[in-house]
Amino acid sequence: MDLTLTEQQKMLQATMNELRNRDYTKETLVAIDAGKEPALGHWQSLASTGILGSLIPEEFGGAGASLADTAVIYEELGRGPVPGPHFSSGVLAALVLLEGGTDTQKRTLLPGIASGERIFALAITEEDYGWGPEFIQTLARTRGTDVLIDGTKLFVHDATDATDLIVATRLETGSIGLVHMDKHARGVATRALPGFATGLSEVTLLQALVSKSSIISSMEDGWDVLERAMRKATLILSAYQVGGLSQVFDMSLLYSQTRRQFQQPIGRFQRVQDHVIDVVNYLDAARWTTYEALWKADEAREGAIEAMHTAATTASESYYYGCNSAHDVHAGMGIVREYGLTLHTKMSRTLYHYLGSPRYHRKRLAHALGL
Amino acid sequence: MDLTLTEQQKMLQATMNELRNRDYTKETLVAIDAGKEPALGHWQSLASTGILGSLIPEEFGGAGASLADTAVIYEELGRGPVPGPHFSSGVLAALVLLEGGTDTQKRTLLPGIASGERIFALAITEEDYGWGPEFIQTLARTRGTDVLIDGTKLFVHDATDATDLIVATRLETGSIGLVHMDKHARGVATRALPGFATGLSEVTLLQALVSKSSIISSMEDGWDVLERAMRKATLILSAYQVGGLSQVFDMSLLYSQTRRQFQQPIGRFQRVQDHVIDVVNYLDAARWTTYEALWKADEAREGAIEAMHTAATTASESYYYGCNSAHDVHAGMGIVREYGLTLHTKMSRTLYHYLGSPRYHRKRLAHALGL
Amino acid sequence: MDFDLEWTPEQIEFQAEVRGWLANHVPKLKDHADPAALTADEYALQRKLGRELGAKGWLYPAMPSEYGGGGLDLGMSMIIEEELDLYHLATPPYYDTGGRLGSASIMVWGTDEQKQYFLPKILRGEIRTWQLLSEPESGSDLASVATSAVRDGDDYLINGTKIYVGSNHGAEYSWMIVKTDPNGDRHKNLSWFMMPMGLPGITVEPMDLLLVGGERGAASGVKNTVYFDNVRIPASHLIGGENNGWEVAGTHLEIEHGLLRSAVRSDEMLDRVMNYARTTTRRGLPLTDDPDVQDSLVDFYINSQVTRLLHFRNFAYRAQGKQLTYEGSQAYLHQKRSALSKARSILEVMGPRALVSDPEWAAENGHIEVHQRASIVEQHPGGTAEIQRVIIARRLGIGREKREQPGQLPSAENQGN
Amino acid sequence: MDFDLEWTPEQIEFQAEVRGWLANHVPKLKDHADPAALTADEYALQRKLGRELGAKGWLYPAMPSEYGGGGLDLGMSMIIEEELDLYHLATPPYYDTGGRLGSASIMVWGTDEQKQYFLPKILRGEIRTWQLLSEPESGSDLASVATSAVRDGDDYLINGTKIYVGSNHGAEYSWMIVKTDPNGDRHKNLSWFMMPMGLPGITVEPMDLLLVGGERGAASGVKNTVYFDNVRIPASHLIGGENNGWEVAGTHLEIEHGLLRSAVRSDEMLDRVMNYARTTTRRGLPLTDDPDVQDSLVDFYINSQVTRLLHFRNFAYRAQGKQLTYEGSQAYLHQKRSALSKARSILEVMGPRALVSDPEWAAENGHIEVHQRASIVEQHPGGTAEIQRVIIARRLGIGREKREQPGQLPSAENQGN
Repeated sequence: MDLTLTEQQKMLQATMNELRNRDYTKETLVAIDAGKEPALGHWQSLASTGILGSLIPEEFGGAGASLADTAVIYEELGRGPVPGPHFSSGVLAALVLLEGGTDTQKRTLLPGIASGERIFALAITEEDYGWGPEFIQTLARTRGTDVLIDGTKLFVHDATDATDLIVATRLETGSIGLVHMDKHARGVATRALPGFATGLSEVTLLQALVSKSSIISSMEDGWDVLERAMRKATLILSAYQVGGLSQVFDMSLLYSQTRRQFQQPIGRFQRVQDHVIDVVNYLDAARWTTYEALWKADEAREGAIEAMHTAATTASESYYYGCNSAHDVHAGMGIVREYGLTLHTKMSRTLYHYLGSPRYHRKRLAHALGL
Repeated sequence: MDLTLTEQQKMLQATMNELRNRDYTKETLVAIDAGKEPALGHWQSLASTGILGSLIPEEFGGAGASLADTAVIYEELGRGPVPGPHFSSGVLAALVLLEGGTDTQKRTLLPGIASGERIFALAITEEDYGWGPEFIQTLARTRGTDVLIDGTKLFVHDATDATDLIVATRLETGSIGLVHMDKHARGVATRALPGFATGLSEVTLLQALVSKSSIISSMEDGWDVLERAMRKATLILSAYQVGGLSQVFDMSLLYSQTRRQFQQPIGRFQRVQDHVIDVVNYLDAARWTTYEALWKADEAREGAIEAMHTAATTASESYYYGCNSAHDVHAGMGIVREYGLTLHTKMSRTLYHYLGSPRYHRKRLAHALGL
Repeated sequence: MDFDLEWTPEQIEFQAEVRGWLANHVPKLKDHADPAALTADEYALQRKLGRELGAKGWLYPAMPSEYGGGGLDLGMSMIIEEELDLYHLATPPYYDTGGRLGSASIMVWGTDEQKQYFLPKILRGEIRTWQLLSEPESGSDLASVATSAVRDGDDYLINGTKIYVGSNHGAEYSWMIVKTDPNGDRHKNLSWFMMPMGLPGITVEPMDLLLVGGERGAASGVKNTVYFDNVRIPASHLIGGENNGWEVAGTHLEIEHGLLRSAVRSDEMLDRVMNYARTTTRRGLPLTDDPDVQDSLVDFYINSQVTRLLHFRNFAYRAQGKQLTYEGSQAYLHQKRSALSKARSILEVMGPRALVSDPEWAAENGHIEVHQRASIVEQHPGGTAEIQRVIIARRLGIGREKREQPGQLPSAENQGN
Repeated sequence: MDFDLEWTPEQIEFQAEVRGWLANHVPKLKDHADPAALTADEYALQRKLGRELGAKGWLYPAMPSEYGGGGLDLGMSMIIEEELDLYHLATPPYYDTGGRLGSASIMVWGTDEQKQYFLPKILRGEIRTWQLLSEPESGSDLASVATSAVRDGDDYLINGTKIYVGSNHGAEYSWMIVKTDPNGDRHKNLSWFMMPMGLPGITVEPMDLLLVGGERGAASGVKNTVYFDNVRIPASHLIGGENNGWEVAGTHLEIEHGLLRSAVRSDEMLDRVMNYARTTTRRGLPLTDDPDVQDSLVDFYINSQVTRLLHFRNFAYRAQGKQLTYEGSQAYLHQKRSALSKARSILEVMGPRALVSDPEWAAENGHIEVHQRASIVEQHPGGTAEIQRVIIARRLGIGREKREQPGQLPSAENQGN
C-alpha cells in the first residue's frame, strides 16, 4: 500500500508541467480555442517528450510504460486542458493497433505514432450515436483485394488534425472491421463541427478504397479489439478529466481568496465555500476511483472492469458538475473566455459522452456486477 | 385567475385548525405514534366535523364538496400529521364506491363512511408490491352466489383500525374484482407491521366468504374503478403531504430563529439558511403543482392527468427531501421524538410509495405526455 | 382557486386586435439560434417594431399613458405578452433592461420633470437603454461600485468602468449607478444617472464571453465594457436624489430579482426538446421509446412546470395586490438552477448533437447548443443564485425575527411588464 | 501507486493466529437488526470478548504496550480490524467512543501518572467509557458548554446536563468537557475530565430518539441525558490542564472528524442490498432485471466505493506519515451524505419492505429498517455535515490565505484504530 507517485512518475509530471508552462500557457490555450493559433502549433515540442509513445512497447519506438505512468502524463495535459490529437493517436489508436494489429501493422504504424509523425484519429460513432457495435452502419464491401467504404462518421475526435484514420465499419460478414486509411485518400472528407465542444468533426467516406490488409482486426471481430482498447483508454481519459478538474479546483480556490466582495474575500461566505468544497469533493472522488482503477488494470486484479466503469462514470460526472460549481464560485468572471475556466467547461461537455457516457458506464457496471 | 381560498375554504381551514389544536396537539400525536394513546381516540370528534363525507354527495350523507375543498381539509390534517383511517375511508373508499358501486352499495355504505360509523381500508398491494393490476394475486373464486377469497395483502394502510375492507382480487375471469367485506368476517385477519412507517398492516384472507353482491365493480374491471378513484385520491394525498411539509417548514424557520450557537441564531449561517430555503422551495413546488392539479381535476381541464402525476411526484419527493433538509436544520433536536419532527419524517417515508411512488408517477406522466 | 385566465368579451376583442396587428407588423426575421447573429438590417426592423408598438402604447402596456405607456390593466398587458410570445418575442422585442428597470425606477423616484423628459422616450421605443451596474471590482456587492460622479457646477463628471453591459447594436441611453460621495458611508454614497451614450468620453468595447448576448427581449446580454473618461453630464440626469442611490436600487433590484418575467412565457426549450425526442430515432425506434430518455424528459417537464407555476403565482399575487417578499427571488432561483438541470437532461438525451452548432448536425438548428452555454451564463446576471438566497433568507426571516421588507415598487397597475 | 494490502509472511502468520483466536472467542450472538435489542446477557458476552481482546493487546492494537495497547504496527492493527469485520465487529466490539477518543487525548495531553492510571483500564477493556460533549444549549458550538467544574480543595464540583450520551448498558467512566472558568475568554475556559460514573450525584436518564443506539462498535449511539448535581471528583481526573480544554478538544475532534474509521471496514449495507435484489423476484423475474433497480444499485455501489476510497486514502496517508488536513472531514462528510442517498436508493428498490421491522416481512431481518432511521440520525453526531464543511473550508484555505492546522494527534504509530 503506497499512494505516492514513483520517482519516474514524479519526473514525468515535472516534464509535463514544464511543457505546459512553456508551450501551453493559458493565453496560448485560449488562443487555440478561439482559432487564433493552430492546434498543432506545438505538436513537435509535445512529441519530442516521447509521451505519444508512452503505451507503445520499446520495440515499436515507444516507452512501454504502464497505464498508471501514462495517466500521470494525461493528468498534467488535462490541467491545461491541452487539446489536440495526443489522446486519439498516442492512446486510443496505439491501443487498437496493439490489441488487434498484425505484426506488420504494428511495425509500420506504431513508430510513427510514437514519434508524432503520424497522427491517428478514430472514426467510430455515427449519426445514430452510441458506443456499441450495433450503431456501426458504415459499410465495407469487398472488391477483390480491396474494400470499398461508404458512410458518415460523426463526432469524431481530432480528425481534422489527423494524418491517418481508423474507421469502424460493418463488414459483409456482419462483424465489425476496423480499417486503417490515409486521411487524404480519395473519398475521405473531414469537416470540423463548430460549437460548445472541442475538436469534433464529421468524416464522410464516399467509395473510399483501401487494401484488405488495412483491416486491423482481421483475426477477430473488430469490436472486441476496440472494446479492449477502450477499456484501457477510458482510464487515461479519466485521468485527463481528473487533471482538468484539479486545475478547476486550483482556480476556484485562488479566486475565493483573491476576489473580494462585501469587504472580504468571497470565500469567507459559506455559500461560496460550499461551491469550492463541492469541487474538491468531485475532484477527490474522481481522482481516487481513477487511481484505483488504473492500478487494478495494470495489475490485472479482480474487479478491474468494475473499477474502470466506476472511475469513468465518476470522472465524467465530476468534471461536468465540478465545472458548474466553479462557475458558481466565479460568477461573471467565469464566463470571460480569456480567464480560461470556459476551456474546462467546454472540455467537460466534450468528453461527457466520449467512449461512453456515465449512463453507458453505469449500465455496463450493472452488468459487470452481475445485476 | 384567483389564487386565494374561497370563504368556504377559509372556514374549513379554521375548523380543521381548531380540531388540531384541540384533539391533535403535538403531545397527542407523539403519544399516538408511540402507541401510548389509541389512534382512534378522537375519531368521533373528527367525524363530527363532517369531513369524512367531504367528497360524498349529499344524497348519501356527505357534503358533496369539490376536490379542492377536500384538499384544504387534508392540508390541515397533514400539518399534524394526523394519522388514522380518515383518508383510507373518507377519501379512497368513498371514491371507489362512488366510481364503481351500485346504487344499493352507495346507499348502504356511504352514509356510514360519512358519519364515521364505518371505517374502510383498501387492501390492494401484496408481497409482490406494485400499483398495477398485474400485481394482484389474491384469488376470488365463485361458489354459487358467494365468492371465496384467498391471499395475503401487504402494506395495507389503516386496516387495523377499520371496520370494513375493500379487497382487490383476481376473479376467475382474469379481471380484477374489488370486494367489500366486513373486517371481522371469518377468514380475515389483520396484523400491524411495526417499523419506520405509520399505520401499515398485513391482511390475510383464508377462505374468506362473501356474497357475490359484495363485488363493488361488478359492471366493469375493478382496476378501472380503482384507477379513477386513485387519480382523485392521489391529489388529496398530495395536499396532505403539502400540509405536512408546511408544518415542517414552520418548525424549521422557528428553530432557525430561536436556536443559538456560536452566539447567534443558527439561521444567521448561510449553510443553515440554505437548508431552510430548500424546505420552502420543496414546499412551494409541491403546493403549486398540487393546487393546479386540483383545479384541473375539478374543472375537468385538458392536461388534468399530467398535472396529477406532476403533483404526485413533486409532493412525495418534496415531503421526503424536505424532511431531510429539516433534519439538517435541527441536527440533534430533530431526532428527539417528542419534538415532533420525526412524525413527519416517518410519514414522508410511509407515503412515498403510497398510491404509486414518484418513479411510478413519472412513468405514467411520460405515457400521458405521449412519450 | 382559479388558475384560469378567463378573458372578458372586451379582452377577447382586444386579443383579436393585437393578434391582427402583430400579424401585419412583426417582421419575418431569420431564426437565429445565436442572437448575436442578428444583422444590422434585422436589428433595424426590430427597433421599428418597437417604435410601432410604442406608438400604440403596447411596448410598456401597463405604464401610464401620460408618459407614453399603454395605461392598460394587467389582463390587457398579459394578452400582449401572450401574443408576442407566439413569435418568441417579449416587450420590448429587443434587449432593453435599462429601459424596463430604469423606467420603473424613474416612476418611483424621478421628479415630474424627469418623468416627462425620460419616460416617453423609453416607453414609446424611441430610445433603448442599457443598464450599467457591475464593475471589475463590484459584482454581487453592488454597493461597492467605484465609478465616480463628481459635481462640477450644473454637471457631474463621470469616471470609471462598467462591465457586462448591454448588447451588440448600441444604445442611446444607459441607466447606471455611481458613487457620488467617496467618503460617504456605505449605502449612503450612491446615485443613479440616466446617461446619454453619445456624450464625449464614453468608449464601448466588446467583451469575449462564453455567450454573447443578443438583441431579443429575453436574452441575458452582458457583453461590453464601457469606459467613462471625464464624461460631463447635466445634473438633471441624476434620478432619485444625490446619495439616495441605494433606495433607488431597492426598486431596481426588486424588479430585476424575479419580477421581470411574465406569467405566460412558454418554455421554448421544452417544446424543442420534446420535438427533438419525438422526431428522432435511435436504431430505428423513436427516441421516446428509451426509458432513460423518458426519465430525462420527465425531469425537464416537471422542472419546467414548477418554474412556470412559481412565476404564475407571483403574477397572480401581484394582480391581486398581494405584496411579494421572497417569492420573486424564489422563482428566479428555481429558473436559474433548473436551467442547469435541464441542460444536463438535454445532453443526456441528445449526446454530442446538443453541443454542436453545425448547420447540418446541430439539434434544433443550433438553439440547443446556445442553451448549453446560456444555462451557465444565466446563473449570474440579475443577482447570482447566492444573492437570491440572501434575499429569500432575509425576507423569510430565517435566523431573524424581523423580516426584511421589499424595495419600493411602482403601484401594481404599473408593473404590468 | 499500490493499493494492495500485501502482508509479509509474518503478517500472514499473524492473520492466521487472529483468525483462529477469534473463531474460538467471538460469542455467537443473535443478529439483532436494532442494536438496542441486545440483552444484558449478550452484552456481558461482548464485554467479556473485549476484556479478552484487551488482555492480548488486540483491543487497541496500535496503542503502546506499556499502557495496555498492542504496540502493533498499522498492518497488524489492520489485520485485526479486517478479521473482526468478518464478524461485523470492530475494536472495541461495543460502543466506546469515550475510550477511543479519551485514550488518544490522554496519550497526547495526560501526565505520566494519568497515562499509567487511566490508559490500561481503557486499553485492556476493563472499563468502557462514554463521551460527554453536547448539552441542551451546546451542540455544534462545543466551546459554549455550560456544565461547570468549580475547584474545591483537591476536588472539583461538577454541575450541569449532558445529552445524546452513551448507550443502554451503562459505562464505568465518562470522558467529558466542562467549563472551568465562567468568566474566562471563549476557548480559554474549558477542561476535560475522566469521570467515574459511580460518583454520587450522577443521574442517567434514557432519551427517546428516532434511533436508539446500541452496543456495537460502529453504532452511533447517543441516547441518554446525564445530570450532574454537585458531583465531587478529584482534581487528578482533570486531563490536559485547567482551561486548556480547547487544545485537548483539538485532538479529540481531529480523531472524531473522520479519523475514526478504519481502512478496511466492509459496507455491510451494500452487501445486504445486493443480496436482497439478487434473491427477490418481482412478477417472477429477478429484481435485478429491472433497469430502475439496476440504476439505484449502481448509485449505491459507486457511493460506497467513493466513501471506501476516501477512507482508504486517509489510512494510507497516515500510514505513510503524511499529515491530513481536510481529508478526514471530507471522508466523513461523504460517508454522512451518501448514507442519505443510499437510504433513498434502498427505499426505491425495496418499497415499504425497507420500512417495516416485522419479523416476517422486514427486508434483511430488519437491518434495512434500522438503516432507514440510522441514515438520518448519523448526520449529526461527531460534527454535523455543516461542521465538516467548516473544517474543510478552513483547512483548504477557502477565502483565507493561511490554512488552519489540524489538532495535535498521537504519533502515527499510535493511531491504528
